[in-house]
Amino acid sequence: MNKFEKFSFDGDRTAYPNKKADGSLDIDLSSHKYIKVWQGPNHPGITGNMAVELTVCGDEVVEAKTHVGYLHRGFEKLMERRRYIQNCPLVCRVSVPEPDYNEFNYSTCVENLAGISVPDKALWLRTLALEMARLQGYLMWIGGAAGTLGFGTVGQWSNYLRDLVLDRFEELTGGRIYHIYILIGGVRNDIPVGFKQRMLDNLREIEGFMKDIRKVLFDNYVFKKRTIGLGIIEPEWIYPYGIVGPNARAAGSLNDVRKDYPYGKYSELDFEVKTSKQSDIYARAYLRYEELLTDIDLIKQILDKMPDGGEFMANIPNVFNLEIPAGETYVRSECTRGEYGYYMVSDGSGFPRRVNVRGPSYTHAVALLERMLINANIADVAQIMVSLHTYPPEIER
Amino acid sequence: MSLEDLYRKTTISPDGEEFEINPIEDYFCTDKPEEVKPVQNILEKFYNWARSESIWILGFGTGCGAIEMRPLMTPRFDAYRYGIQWRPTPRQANLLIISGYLSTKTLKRVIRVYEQMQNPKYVMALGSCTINGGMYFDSYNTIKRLDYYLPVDVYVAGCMPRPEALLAGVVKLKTLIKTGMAEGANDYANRFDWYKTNQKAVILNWDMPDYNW
Amino acid sequence: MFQKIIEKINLKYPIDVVSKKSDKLMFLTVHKNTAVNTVQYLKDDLGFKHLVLLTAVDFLEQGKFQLTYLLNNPDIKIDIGVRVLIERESATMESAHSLWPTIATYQRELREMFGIDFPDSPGVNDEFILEGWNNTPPYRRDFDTKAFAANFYHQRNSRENNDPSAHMKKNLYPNE
Amino acid sequence: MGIIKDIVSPFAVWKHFFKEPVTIKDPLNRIAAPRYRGFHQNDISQCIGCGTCEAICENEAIDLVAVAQTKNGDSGLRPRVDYGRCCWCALCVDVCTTGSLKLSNAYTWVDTDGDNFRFTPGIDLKPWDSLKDGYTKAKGLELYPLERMPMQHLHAHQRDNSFIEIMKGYSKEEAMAEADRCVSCGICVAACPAHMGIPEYIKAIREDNLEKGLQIMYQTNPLVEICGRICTHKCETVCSVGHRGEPLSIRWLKRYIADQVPATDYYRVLNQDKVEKNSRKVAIVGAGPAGLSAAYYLSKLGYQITIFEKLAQAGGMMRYGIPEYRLPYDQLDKDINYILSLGVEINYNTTIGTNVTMDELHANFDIVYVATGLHEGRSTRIPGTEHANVYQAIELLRKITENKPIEVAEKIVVIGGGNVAMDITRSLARLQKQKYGKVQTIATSLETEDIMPADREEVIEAREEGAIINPGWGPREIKILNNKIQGLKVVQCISVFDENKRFNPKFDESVENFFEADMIVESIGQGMNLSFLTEKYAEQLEKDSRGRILVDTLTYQSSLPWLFFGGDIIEGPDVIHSVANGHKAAKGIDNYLNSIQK
Repeated sequence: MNKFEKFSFDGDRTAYPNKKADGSLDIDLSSHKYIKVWQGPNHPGITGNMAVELTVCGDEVVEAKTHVGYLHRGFEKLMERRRYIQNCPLVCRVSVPEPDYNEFNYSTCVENLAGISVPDKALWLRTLALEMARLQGYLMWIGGAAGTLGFGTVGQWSNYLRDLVLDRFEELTGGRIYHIYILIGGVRNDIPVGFKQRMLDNLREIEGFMKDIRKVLFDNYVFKKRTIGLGIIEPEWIYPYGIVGPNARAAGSLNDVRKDYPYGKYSELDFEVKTSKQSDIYARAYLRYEELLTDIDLIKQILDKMPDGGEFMANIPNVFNLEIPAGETYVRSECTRGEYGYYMVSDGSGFPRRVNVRGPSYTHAVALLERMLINANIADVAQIMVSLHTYPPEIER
Repeated sequence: MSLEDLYRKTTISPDGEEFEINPIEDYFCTDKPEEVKPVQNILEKFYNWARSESIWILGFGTGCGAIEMRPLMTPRFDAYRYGIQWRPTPRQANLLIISGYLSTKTLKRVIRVYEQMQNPKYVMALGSCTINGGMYFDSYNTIKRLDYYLPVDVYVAGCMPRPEALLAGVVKLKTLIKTGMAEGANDYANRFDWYKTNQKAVILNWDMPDYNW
Repeated sequence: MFQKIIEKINLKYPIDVVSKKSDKLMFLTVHKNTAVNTVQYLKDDLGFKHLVLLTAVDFLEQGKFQLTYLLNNPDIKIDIGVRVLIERESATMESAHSLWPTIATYQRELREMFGIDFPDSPGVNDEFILEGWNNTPPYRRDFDTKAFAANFYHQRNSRENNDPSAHMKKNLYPNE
Repeated sequence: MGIIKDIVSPFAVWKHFFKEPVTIKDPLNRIAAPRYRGFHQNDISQCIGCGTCEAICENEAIDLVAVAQTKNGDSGLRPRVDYGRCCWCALCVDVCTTGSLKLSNAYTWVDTDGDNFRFTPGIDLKPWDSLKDGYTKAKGLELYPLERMPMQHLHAHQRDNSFIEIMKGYSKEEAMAEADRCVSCGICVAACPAHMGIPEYIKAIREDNLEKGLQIMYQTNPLVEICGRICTHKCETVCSVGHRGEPLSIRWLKRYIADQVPATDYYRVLNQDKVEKNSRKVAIVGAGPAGLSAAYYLSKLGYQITIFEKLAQAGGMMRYGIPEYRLPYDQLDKDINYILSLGVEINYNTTIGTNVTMDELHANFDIVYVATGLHEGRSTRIPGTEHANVYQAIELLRKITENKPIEVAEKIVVIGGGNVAMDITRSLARLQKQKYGKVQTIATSLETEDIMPADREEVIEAREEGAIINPGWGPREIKILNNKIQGLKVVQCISVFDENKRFNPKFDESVENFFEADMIVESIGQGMNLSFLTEKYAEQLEKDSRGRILVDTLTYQSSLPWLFFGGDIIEGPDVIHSVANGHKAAKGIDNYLNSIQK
């Protein structure tokens, strides 16, 4: 026996790791067959400030463990000691790239519990803000997804395009990233003069670039080679792992909160829920690309159908003294990653008793990712992770 | 890494030889950082000019402010024309941007990252959170003022600062470097014990060497 | 719709309180020892197969934790929140990880943030979000985060507390 | 083929090589959107330091610092912002009661010292102070209701021939809704002469804890039913909500609490049983608001009180000066009877000097507190005022209260623009309506409508009831023909006050007017009658250059240590000042007696 022989591997490495009698993995680090690799928190191939602890055998992952908590600020605790209105600026920080869904869900929770009805115009403006948030969220994602495979150009374009949407956000809401546009009872301002035309100009530019992105990414041999057939989500995982949004729809599901539980003005808009069967990285990416085009169409529809003028804020009681009768509610909306939900319990005081944020990444980035990374190649970890479209801050809040 | 990994232990080499290792001594250099005194002559001015024109930022998004870095490194704002670029590893970077709030869990990683960076190195703090706690002034998990834990050269106000403001921060840092005033790294070396006391006060499971680079 | 579901559950497991919030959302309070069975029944037999969330609410005044299993039936598009009240002292609850693998994450978080134990749940005692935390679990109501932050972290203080009416009294009618 | 296409197609985007770059040429000077929420600006001349910005700030980024002059309606505090806390949510802008605070669209602030990021907008000068663009509150966004909850009241045709109370008071829902509008800033407390705990008792209404509300009110004011109806509500004029909307109905809310707590509960609610009696004796001359207020607070301190009242019932001007439709007698009695029920002895129909002398008072009591008020009507002294059909408003009002017959002519002119003038105008209008079926009363005053001292709603309601209010005229002569009054000749009044804000009216004699009348009522103010003091004491009292008695401004003690003064004699005239100085005198008396008996 060669002295290195006991460290060499069989040709078929899928045999590793062996399982113990009770079904758990038999990973003995001192056997030198396995090595632990940390991907993150400071790593270019990670989606934000989180980490994946990989146990690899050669270049194959045999066990993965997600580590979160690097961005934990204790929102749910902080909300309990702030008045209902004071939480409006706070909640948007829960999910940095798409703050509007937090604002919408939070405000709707309070409105449900307090019995405030929102004016029609405000619903249109909310829908507009939410769709713009989806659009810029997808634009940011597509750049990141291409970037993990080295397609830097797409990232250069998509970040520019996202910036155009942010410019419109800035004009509409007064903020680039944190809009704090949706308040309890409505929104903070009407659309400015000339907004519609500028938005349409931007959408046209985005559509033009989208054609190029299709050519450079989805019709690209390298991209196809690296993504097709990789990172498959089995359709039967959808409910056990709580998979929602594009990740579930690429696996054949038709669940879309906008269609199933219409909120805002989605019931008056015409759109189709995109779905796919392949359920690999390519399918998910392409589905998001299609949804991005749907978003552009939806924004155009919203701008067309939005009434001019009208109240954008309900007559709400004094926010300093706002107290809400005891009760509980759950409000969901469809963000780029899927079902985004807020569960709120009030106890009759001026402060929420409990707010729980259900971010889609909570299940995607922990249980599902840990499952999907098993037997993946270490070079594909970043891609698989990005293809799930996870935002760490909404996991730990 | 966990605490057990730092304990003295016996291991088997690939040759089958058993030997004992003490990770703290064997894997890390335990020397304290030392002050590097600037050379007071024309050469130092040249160095400072060169340093100021090659700001290499560590691509570590510690908080929400990191989201504005992508627009900054892409064509719209194109920070590269200011001599700025992003690097994936602390060994290659000389500017650490703390983009907003720091949870104690991240602070621990940030300290390691900072100590692993090579001199000359600078720290830029973004947003209210690094100045006085910001929105999370009452959070149990985030530090309130960064300058107790790392030497901060430049603060940029905002929540979060726009890419333009971030760029203005870098431009300010460049002037500081050129005038020889960005001496954060030396401050860290001089007041090393003070910084360590503060760091250890908030990081509950200190399971790493005092200084590791 | 809800009436039928309630009748069906009632045949098997007792329900204490029913509070209907809307046509799409209802909350049930069930007993602690039949809670996981009720959830399983809803999941397996009534089509509530999507676990939306599992979370806890601290009712410090009553000395209880309320656990909420929010389940969704994607076919008929209805949500049911199953509420369980458990004692706050040495809080323990049966684990439901055999129903959904992903619930282990929720239980791990509850263990860390509320101190509710779920024996046998995989990795329930591993640190999830916090690191080295040795205080009261932070989401409990009796943990005062502001006081903790003020004592534990360095802050730039020197905030002035001037109440307008007190300040006006001081300046306009100090002796009255 | 697919493979080849997939390899070739990415190269199609090389066309971008020929496109214009999208890079912003000078990002450091890029101007943000007009609505951008950048750094704070504050118009400190508009700001009143109400602190709503501090209260709404969820980050404790705003604190109030004393940088400006404190004056009525302006705390002199100004918000200081800590950019180590701020999150630029602009809720402070949305709730700013005056609209002085805004966010400019400047966004760049780089500094090497973290301690510098704290500044007072408007005081610490910043480069963005002059920027015009930025975030301001949008029209249509209100985080608290600006409109007052209207109160149910009798309409003009329901009330113009009777003395039934006009305002019906708030229901619970209405009071809750009105109390909800309060932003609890506390600016009003200083404006109230009695410094009532206004935000606290409004909070008690919100919490539906009216007994607590009553306790809070009685700490500073024992006449809440009365003040809840006829107070001159100085508080409402400075109410911060009133800067952009309608001020809170603080007076009506006070009335709501008093109305809801039954008189039988007062003794229990106000913890009267906890009072320890002592043997000190105080005589109070005059059972008006000041006397009653002093009596209440002295009896709270355990004193034995004896009140001497000239008229047949207690209440003074509140009973004999204010018409019943504004202040019904049963509500007046509720407050007065409670005070009298605390063991306060009262002698009606007792005139000092006639029934009892000052010497007796001085001999039998430790302290004598004089609050006799202003009950002598002043005359314009124009030709014709000596006619029998020229009356003093205050005498007519007293007769109406006493239910004595008065002559009501068909055409009446009232001279005066204050609240008393409105009271007599509206009372006479009612009597005219009862007697003749129509109203022919004209009220005229020197002051034009914008500076008339009467409350705005009094003027409006008087007009609704058919009276004519025609201000801005100076009376010149009462025309009398055959010993019968024909009317009042007036000339236009140009200004009432001179540059030094002293009363010095100027007239334009060329513009004349003539008001027909059978009866003239003068209501230009009242004077005091202190003849009962007798020369013996009057000579010993120190007086100012205009002959007014000098008292200590805090204790209301005169130069004779056992003699205290209060009520309208000293300041006012209105109920709330009297209540306040009665309270202060009570404290002054207690302090004085404690100091000499030590």
